[in-house]
Amino acid sequence: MAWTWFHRLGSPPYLYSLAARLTPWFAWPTLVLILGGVYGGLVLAPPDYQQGDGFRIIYVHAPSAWMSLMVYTTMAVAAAAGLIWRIKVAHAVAASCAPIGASFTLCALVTGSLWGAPMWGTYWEWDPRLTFELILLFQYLGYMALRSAFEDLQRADRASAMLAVVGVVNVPIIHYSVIWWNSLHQAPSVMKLAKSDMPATMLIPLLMMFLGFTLFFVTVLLIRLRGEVLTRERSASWIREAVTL
Amino acid sequence: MAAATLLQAENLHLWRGDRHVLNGIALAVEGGECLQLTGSNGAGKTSLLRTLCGLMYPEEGRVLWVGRNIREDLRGFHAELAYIGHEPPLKADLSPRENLRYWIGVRWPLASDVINDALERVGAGSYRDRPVRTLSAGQKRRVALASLALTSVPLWLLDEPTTNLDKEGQQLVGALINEHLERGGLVVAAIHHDLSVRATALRRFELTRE
Amino acid sequence: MSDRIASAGDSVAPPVEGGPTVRLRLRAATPLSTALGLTLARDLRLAFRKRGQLVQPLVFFAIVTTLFPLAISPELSRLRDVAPGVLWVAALLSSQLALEFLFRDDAQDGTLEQYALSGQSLTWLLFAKTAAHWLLTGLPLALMAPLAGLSLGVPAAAVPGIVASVAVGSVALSLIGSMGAALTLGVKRSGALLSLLTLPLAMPVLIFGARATELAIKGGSFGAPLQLLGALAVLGLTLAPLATAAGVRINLE
Amino acid sequence: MSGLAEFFDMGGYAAYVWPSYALTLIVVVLNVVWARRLLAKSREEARRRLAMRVGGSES
Repeated sequence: MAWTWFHRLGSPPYLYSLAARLTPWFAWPTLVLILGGVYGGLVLAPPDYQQGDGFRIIYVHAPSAWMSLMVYTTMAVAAAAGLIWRIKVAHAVAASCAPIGASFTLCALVTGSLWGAPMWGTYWEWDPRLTFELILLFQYLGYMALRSAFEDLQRADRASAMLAVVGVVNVPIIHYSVIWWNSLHQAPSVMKLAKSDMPATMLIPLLMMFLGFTLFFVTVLLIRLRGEVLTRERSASWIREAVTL
Repeated sequence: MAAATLLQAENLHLWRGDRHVLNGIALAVEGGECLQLTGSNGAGKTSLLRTLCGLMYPEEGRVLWVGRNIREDLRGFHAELAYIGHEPPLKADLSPRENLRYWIGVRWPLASDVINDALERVGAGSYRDRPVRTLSAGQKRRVALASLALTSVPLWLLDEPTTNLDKEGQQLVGALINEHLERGGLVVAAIHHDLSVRATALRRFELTRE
Repeated sequence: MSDRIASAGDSVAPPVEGGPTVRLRLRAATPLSTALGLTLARDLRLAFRKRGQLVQPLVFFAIVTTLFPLAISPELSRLRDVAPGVLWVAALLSSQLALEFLFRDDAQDGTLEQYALSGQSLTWLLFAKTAAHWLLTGLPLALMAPLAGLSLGVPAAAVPGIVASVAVGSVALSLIGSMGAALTLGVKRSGALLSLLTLPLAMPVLIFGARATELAIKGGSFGAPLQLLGALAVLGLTLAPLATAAGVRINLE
Repeated sequence: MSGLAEFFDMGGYAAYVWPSYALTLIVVVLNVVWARRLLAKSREEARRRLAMRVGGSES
């Protein structure tokens, strides 16, 4: 247990100031990558031979879908660490992740339906990818609802952490059962553009967007983390120093 | 090697929200001793008891049983203690005998006559088959005490064991504890007024409110 | 030399060097199987003492299934198409009813923490309680589902398929529900919250269960979805009790 | 159609592409604003807790 004792002692005040210093180092690259990606995706990339310019929605839909999954996994790993080694900071990370993940899951859901709408003729189609995003959104909402149901922050941390761990186990199960369910009733609608056969001018902006969104997640996480760490911290002397920072 | 103290707490820190409930608590209890926790309401008596029995996790500090951190073998530690909280842990729809059979029976095999003797011992024999719902608070407390007569664990952790008991009931609690101490057991009890326990075995620990 | 005061097997506690001899004769602990039997017996006995509450999930199931003919149409042929979905959604919601109080009553009267402090494995004891919940809600629902199915125009030949799928599916539902009940233990009005937490976890069960029932109604072989349902039940059997015990410990703090 | 108008038309998919990008921009901006406001709120709370604590015994 020595490692966690040292880690817990050193981390909140150190982490607070570290997060404050690191934020700009992530914010600026995020801005550059996203602006570059959007410009590349909207202007440089050639239209798709099937979907024409409609395919450009992929530059916001795919990274959002990636965020919804990546953030949930990050949240579950932080939650597990918080439960196993009882590290308050890990719970602070998990608490910070949820709203970010939920917002991008919603974004993936709407952009996905907007992308499919021209093909389907309607805005909502029980397509396996959209159904998966919808259920993932419910799991985020469940996590945030459980977290807000407790007055005592420590119990909220530990109960929601348990739910996050259980939820992440459910994600692959949902993924495959939704595909299995969808294959029963319709031929799978091909929405995915195989990334391999995309020309460079199409692919590079997409990769920039993926990286840009990931760095955006870290940027917002660092901002939220400072607040979460502050609310969990007890020693007055350290708070005074942090508050004047 | 000096005799390992049976129950020891070192530098316990615990917060409830913003309240620093346990602020650097340290104590040690030897076999044959009864430690009385005193302090006003909300001073943390219940929190300390629940931390000592491993239900609550201190944010700092540790609890040692026979020199070993209770976290190392929490279940083994639990097998050696009995904890009775503020409310007697009884199901309202079951009778005292059924309650004890399902409560203590889960821990050790119990013959039904052993249960009857224990209930007789604490003066609960006359209502041993009535649903606990119909009993008074004092009668429920006696049924809970019967559980102590049924266990033979070294450590008792009791949260105000004499509440709702008349004079005679309080004597009964004192007698049960004295017997336990003679067998080398130890007791930590949160109380409002002194237990009728052998003075030599009695020790006090005052918890102050922040 | 770990100087333990007593272990299950010792009859007399080893004397602590220099300290008073702890002459407490520690009896051997109850074997786990007996402890589980006692826990199961206690919950069943308690449930039969409050028979009124026992019937609630079943009556709810019956009412919900009668809503659909009123809402959709009296024509049996149309009802037969939606029958699998109706049966499973009704079964899912009915099994949720009793969940909120699976641990709450024991938490409030202090018996739950006695389980946590019993020295027996809390995971196994809570598993016994969840098994009691299944016996009291899951199984009866499985036996009642064919009745509701017949009222929705389902052919009699489908009865065994319906009973099998709901029985296996409800095992997974009870286990998923026990996790939700444990996590929301510390929350006052947790009914809706409990459903919000458990339904996303129960969706795969609904997918495979409804499919199995659908195939049973069509007279085809419903083996494949039933096996997938069984796989979910086994996954629940292995993982859920651990999460439930952790959830209870968190809320007992 | 002039280059600009043609660009905005998005090959006839304007009604799908632009709302998608607009929504994504909103989500991005919302996340930043929400995070910064939460940080300010917890710093404010910390100051209040500090003021209360300084009144009481220094822990």
